[in-house]
Amino acid sequence: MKVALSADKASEGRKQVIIDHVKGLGHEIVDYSGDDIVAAIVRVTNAVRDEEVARGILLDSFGSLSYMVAAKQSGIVCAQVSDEHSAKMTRDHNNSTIIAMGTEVIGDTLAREIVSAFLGAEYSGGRHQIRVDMLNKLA
Amino acid sequence: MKVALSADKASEGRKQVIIDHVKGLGHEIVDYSGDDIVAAIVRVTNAVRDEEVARGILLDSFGSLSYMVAAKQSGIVCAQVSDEHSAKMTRDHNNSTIIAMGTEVIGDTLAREIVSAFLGAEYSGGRHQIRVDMLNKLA
Amino acid sequence: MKIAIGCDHIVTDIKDEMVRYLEAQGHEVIDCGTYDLERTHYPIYGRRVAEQVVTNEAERGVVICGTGVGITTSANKVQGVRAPLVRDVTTARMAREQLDANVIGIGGRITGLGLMQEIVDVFLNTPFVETDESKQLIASVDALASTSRGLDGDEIFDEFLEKWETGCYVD
Amino acid sequence: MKIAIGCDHIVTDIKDEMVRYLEAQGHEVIDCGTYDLERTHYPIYGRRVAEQVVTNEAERGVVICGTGVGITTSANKVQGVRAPLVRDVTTARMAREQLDANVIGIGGRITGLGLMQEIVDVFLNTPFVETDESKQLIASVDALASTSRGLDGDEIFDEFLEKWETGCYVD
Repeated sequence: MKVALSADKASEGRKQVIIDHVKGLGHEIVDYSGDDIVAAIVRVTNAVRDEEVARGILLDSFGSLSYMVAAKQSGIVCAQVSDEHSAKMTRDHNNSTIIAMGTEVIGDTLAREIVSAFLGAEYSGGRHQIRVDMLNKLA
Repeated sequence: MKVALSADKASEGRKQVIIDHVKGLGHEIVDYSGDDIVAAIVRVTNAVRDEEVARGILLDSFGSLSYMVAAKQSGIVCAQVSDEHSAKMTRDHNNSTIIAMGTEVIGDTLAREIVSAFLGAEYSGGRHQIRVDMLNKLA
Repeated sequence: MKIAIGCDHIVTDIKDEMVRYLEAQGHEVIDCGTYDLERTHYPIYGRRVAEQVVTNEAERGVVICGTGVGITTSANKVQGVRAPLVRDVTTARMAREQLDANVIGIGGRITGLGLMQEIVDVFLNTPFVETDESKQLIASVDALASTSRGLDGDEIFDEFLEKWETGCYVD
Repeated sequence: MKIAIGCDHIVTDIKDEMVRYLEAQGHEVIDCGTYDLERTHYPIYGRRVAEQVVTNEAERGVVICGTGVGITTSANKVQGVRAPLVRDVTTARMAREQLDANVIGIGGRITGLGLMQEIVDVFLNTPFVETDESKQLIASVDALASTSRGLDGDEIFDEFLEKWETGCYVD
């Protein structure tokens, strides 16, 4: 699948780790990073909503800014995660298409494993869809 | 206070982050690292038991090896931690004098905050001492 | 401090423990539900907490569901909410200092109660550190979700609840 | 798989949930206690789980206390136990692959039940990957705690329990 990425300046090293990992999993990765972090995040959410890419990964020092900005975009479900179980469950239950991670909180291998769990899990739909419909109604 | 440190080769970058942080907190830090990681860990536990240093910090990729080796030393209570609350509580309840952290799991700022919480907390003794006495009886 | 709190049915017991914890510290808690273990939907409670905070009925909000993602995302979709979803104390502290976070999200099946309590303590007690950069970032965030229907009341979800009742959402 | 489990009184309810979870998966569980909420001492239960594992009564062990530090450290003090204390799935997986970990420690007030269950799943299902380096590391670890009194029975703690009864340990 095609994966969009944005990273702030402080996450440059982590960005390379994630690019290599996503490619190693056999996916294509597109880097939307830029000087304006908020604009870069919005480029990722637009690419996901327009189905130019299937998933997005957002990196900044603590993940919170990326998460807030992405979550506020209409039709987007993003997850701020620092563990593998959340990365998997949020695909399954919330149909999240984007994750935000904090470079200063998570180490390299844990970050890779979170990405693997996120890209490898699918949405189970059914009763969970009413909640996603409600999220989309909010914004 | 005086703090002893050991790190495996893969944790060289993190080791510098921790050295700078511990010094920044006004403490002295002594690096016991060496080619043989198990021997380096034992040097730290010996320094703590002999009261040459007050605390120890052990770094390796996931923290588990350092933790197991330290925990098995007679009279030593070590804690494998990846969060700030555990770092504080294990001083308070277990009288832990050494922490082990995984470089591949924890980011730089979280690692610094864990060290601050650990070095800043004190043992509360009392009812908790029976459990520490039991640990010391085991080995 | 006046604190709004919300959860879904997966973690009602954990929310109730948090209410007791906050009240024992002298805080006034507005419990936005859910109140029992009957199956319900996290956006209802995330929106309610968000509304309390952005209308200044409450100073801060705390939201909890299984992973925290669903309820925290629903809160963030309300304009004016700045809600990080955290699993460590440091991220909570930095979100207060740098982003003046007004709601905190935690996963009740991800984070244990002791760590959760310390996260909430730090979230409530850490002051915002105003800088030019932080002010600009917050303005950028607050300008988002301009189409938010977060203050339109519980009724905005009625259409989906009717579909739910008629069995349109089945596993 | 045959699994020994132990906890202290802070997390008995969480241990009981884990026992049900493991049994539902078809595992045989040896519940080493504690069994209620009465104040007790984590080394009693950490030692019991360790004994089950190193005498091959159980194939693996699971230990839980508040932070996990106390009970996991008591298990590690028994020769032959290799017990990481984890808050993420990756550390559990790597401790199986690289160190053939035979007991896992988790903090019940640090880690939520959903993440805890996935950690235990991965701990039980990840095979050891034998290499020259891993064999050598494991031999180094197993050579430690040579003075361990881990197989001397619950009685080794009697002297401290007597002091406890007579009020020698007071806050």
